[in-house]
Amino acid sequence: MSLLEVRKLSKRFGGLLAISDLDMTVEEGEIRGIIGPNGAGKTTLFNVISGTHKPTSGDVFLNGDKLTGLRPSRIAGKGGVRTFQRSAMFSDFTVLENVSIARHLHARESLFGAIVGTARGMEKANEGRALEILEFIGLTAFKDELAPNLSHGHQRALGVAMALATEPHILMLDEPVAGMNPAETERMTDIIRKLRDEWNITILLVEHDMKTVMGLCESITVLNFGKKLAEGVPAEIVSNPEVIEAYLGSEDILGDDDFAA
Amino acid sequence: MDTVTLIQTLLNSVVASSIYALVAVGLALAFGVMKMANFAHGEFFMVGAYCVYVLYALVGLPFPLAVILAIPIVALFGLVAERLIFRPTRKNILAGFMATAGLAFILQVLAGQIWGVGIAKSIPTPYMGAADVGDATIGWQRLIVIPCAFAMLLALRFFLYRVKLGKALRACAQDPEIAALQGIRTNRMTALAMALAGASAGLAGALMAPIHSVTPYMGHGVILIAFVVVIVGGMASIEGAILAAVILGFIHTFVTTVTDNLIATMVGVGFMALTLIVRPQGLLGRERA
Amino acid sequence: MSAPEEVANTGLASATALRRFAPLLLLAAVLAVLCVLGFELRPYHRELAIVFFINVIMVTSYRLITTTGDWSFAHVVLMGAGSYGAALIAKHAGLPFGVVVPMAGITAAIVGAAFIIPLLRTAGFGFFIASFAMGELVRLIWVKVQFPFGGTRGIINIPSPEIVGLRLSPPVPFYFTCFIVMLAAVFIMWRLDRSRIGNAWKSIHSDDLLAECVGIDVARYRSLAFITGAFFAGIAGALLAYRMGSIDPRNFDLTTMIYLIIWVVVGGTTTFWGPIVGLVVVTIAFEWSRPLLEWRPLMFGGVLIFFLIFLPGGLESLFPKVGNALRTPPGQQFQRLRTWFTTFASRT
Amino acid sequence: MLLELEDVSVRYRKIEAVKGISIGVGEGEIVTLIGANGAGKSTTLRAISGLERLSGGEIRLEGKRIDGSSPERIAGLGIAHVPEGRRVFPMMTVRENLEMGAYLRKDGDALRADFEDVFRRFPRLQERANQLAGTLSGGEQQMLAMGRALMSRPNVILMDEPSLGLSPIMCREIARIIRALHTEKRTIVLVEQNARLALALAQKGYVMETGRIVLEGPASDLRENDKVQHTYLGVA
Repeated sequence: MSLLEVRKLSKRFGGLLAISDLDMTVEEGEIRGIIGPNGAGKTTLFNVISGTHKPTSGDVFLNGDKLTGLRPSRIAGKGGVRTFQRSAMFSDFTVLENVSIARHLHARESLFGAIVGTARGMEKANEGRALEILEFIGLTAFKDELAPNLSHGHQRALGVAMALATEPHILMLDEPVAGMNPAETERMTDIIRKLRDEWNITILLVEHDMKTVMGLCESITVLNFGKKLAEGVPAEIVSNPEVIEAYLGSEDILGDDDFAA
Repeated sequence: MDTVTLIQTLLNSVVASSIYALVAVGLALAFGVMKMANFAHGEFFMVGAYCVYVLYALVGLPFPLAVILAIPIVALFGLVAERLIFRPTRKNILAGFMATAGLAFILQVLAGQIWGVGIAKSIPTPYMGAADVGDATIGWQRLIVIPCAFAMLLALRFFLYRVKLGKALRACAQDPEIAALQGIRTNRMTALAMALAGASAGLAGALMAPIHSVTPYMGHGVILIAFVVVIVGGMASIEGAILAAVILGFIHTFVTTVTDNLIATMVGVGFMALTLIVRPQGLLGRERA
Repeated sequence: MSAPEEVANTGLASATALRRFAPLLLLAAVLAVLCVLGFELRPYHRELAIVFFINVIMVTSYRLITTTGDWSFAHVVLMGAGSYGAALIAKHAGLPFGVVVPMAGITAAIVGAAFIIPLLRTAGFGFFIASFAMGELVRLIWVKVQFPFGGTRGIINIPSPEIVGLRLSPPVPFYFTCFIVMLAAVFIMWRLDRSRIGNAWKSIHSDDLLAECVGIDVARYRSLAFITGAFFAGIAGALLAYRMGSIDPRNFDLTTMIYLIIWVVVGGTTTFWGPIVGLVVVTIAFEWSRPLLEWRPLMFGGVLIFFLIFLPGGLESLFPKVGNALRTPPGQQFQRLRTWFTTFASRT
Repeated sequence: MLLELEDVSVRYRKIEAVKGISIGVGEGEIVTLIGANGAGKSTTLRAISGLERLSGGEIRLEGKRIDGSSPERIAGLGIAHVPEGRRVFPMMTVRENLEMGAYLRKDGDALRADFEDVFRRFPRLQERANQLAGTLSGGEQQMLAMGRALMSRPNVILMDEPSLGLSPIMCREIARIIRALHTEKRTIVLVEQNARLALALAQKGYVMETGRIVLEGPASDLRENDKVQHTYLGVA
């Protein structure tokens, strides 16, 4: 059984069919990239899988459990967690507190417990785990910094740390290296690789930076107009004429007769 | 319900719907443009009523002239509210909204201090007598509300759909950034929206002055109904507000006839709660993407 | 280590200790003063203090709801639900004070739970006005229904509070009763604010989509905040019912709600203590303005507008500024004042 | 140069989206900005039309500085912006959308001629003149957004990703229209992801990468350049 299975998925916004009849599977332990030109439906696919949007038709399964129609918090509880394109964080809190809040699923507290303060031991263990995650991501030095004071690269890393805090089976990264400088990009790709190798987390990522995608992913799904255009290992994708056309556009578009410039 | 009561109630429903529509349309318009929500909208209604009290009952101008003058006067209040409250708080609509609760307080106190808090102002009925509709009768004073409200709503519609400035206002409500790219000055449009909101609420108040009792606190009941109408209609939708005004106007009048006013208001609020559960975006509101 | 250095170090240590314990000392001092005042105050001022305690519960519970980003306009009506609950239970069931007060809280929580079902569909501005309409609905029921709510006349002859045969109704015992209930309520809400649940609420305010995606059930936690806030508003309502001996729907009208908002806006909602500071300041100003009775709503309406436009963070946002000012030399302060003034002048 | 950007920087809170770029656009020229997503192309266009404030540099139109003016003022100076994702006014008819494009104009007769001109260019729009813009297809909305820009009789047209999300047939149609505009000596700044299309249409091109211009030159040179392909697909 595949870890993630997308069956006949469609999502319509008004007149626009953002995803149409998409089938896709992701195996346990993969690093899968999703690419495609702007407006191809990549982010919509993420939104539907993670529960932020409801699909118009079709289903999503994680470990055989149906995710369709569940809210993101429930899907996170089942092990499917996403990050955001923008830097998303709880801005009134420190870095450590952000990760600690994201441990919600594993450190729930009852109303009574909160008032009486019975959860001290659990909080300790929880904070220990949060610190481990920060160490792994390389943010330990900033743990007491307010999250909005971090640099862009560190804020994006914090986003990944918060997703990890939920202990996911599959981590969906929405443009993890967007807006990063080369050094930051390098660090982030290392982290992603280690997540799979050492933490056994399956990775699904949408990314525009082709160098990163080609270097990091073992398999790639190309979307265009909400449909699957191609799927395969990076070498196949790069040499696929349809993909090149989708990306660079075709000169044929202009028609030979009026193409004179 | 016998036929006479039925006709009577139907006519009253149309009167109520007209007033609701006048009050709610301005609220929806201002909310559509730059998300301005005015808690003092009921007090604008009150100011409109006081305009008629002063100009007609005290100064002695003819009633139609007093009503017509109330429109620009209250529109001016809208302009001032936009400039002094909504523009400085544009980044936070909730702050602007709460600040207008303060404005409501201020207008109430001013009205009370100038014209007295105690008893309601009685305004001599300008149009005595009643019209016979079948076997039912309805006072002229109520009946004239209908054409006046219709005229105002039609004028508003004409302005929004036929006049360039009105179209620009709609453009601004749909996408302020793109409207600015066409050279439309958004600051002017927000001022215009608030002026129109004031104008329609002022007219409603002016028309109701001889029917309603004129007190500094008469805005309270109005704002509740206006909010219910706007939520049911879909917040920023003018058409939605008018549709909801008609629905709630009929519900209110019929329930009032069968039971009483308070229960009718409760049914109205209950209808709002139901709408929120079944269709959170309101009758004609657009779904958030 | 040379002697002067050592002295400097211990000086530093005691300074940090002072900073750490200063708030506690301040709190202890305030509580001690309030205890003494319970015996020493003149009757009028003691009554005022009792109302103040009730209002402290109100602002703190209101702030608890706003930590999720939801500004409710029904909080005073929920307090009323507590008052009516307490009055009816005390009058008809004849239960003692110690049972009635929590039951009043539960009554308000149940009404709050009914409110939150449609309100969850709304956010921000929609939440505000929908909650206003829901609150008015309940208030109209009180106005309308003669039995058991007594219509516009409300409920009169509420039995005086008693606990294990001890009469709490005389001014001094009642002062301390309210004082203790307030302390307990504020303490519980303070613990909640500091807990993981409180953090979940604040995270929803900060970014509800992110909160949902890291596993926080946003609808559930918004409901929890609203219902918990309602519970404490109900407790405050019970105290109010006992203090007044009779209640009617006008006690819980729009004006009262706007005053609650003024307290909270003046104080600010970012910190736990902000709303209480706002309440203290506005209460004092309110008393001073007694000679200008009829102009009062106008003044406070103006205060509300002023704060929302010029000091949207409330008085609490000045605390760090005051702290900084005390630490910076006067020359720099003057400089800062000048830049502040020029930016202020250019903004208006 | 009709439109000049000199050392322009734009900053969103922490990130510098555009880092000191200089661009020159001559009269009657099509100049294209190409590059991967997030390279700062759209931000550059938004800066020109006043939707973003500059954190450094200058923008000049006919030698006069326009940076720091409001979008309304800049629209009045003759810069029309066809925004990314079309962004037509969805609840207004096609005709009303076009009227909004001509909002600042007061010349009635010429205006009527321009309506006809737009309808001649885009016959599909004439067929749907009284339809709500929100109900149009993506390609039709793109035409409407272009028509709306033309209605202001602009000196410079900024086009942000006109081929985005359009089918190949539609892309071809849009390309044909841009080409026609060029023969009429219109000045266009074209932002495109579809690099081949853009370079086929333009005379001059700038390749952007993370806020900087990494390549510039005549479009014909860029078309032959391996590095352009490299920037897009990451092929070594």
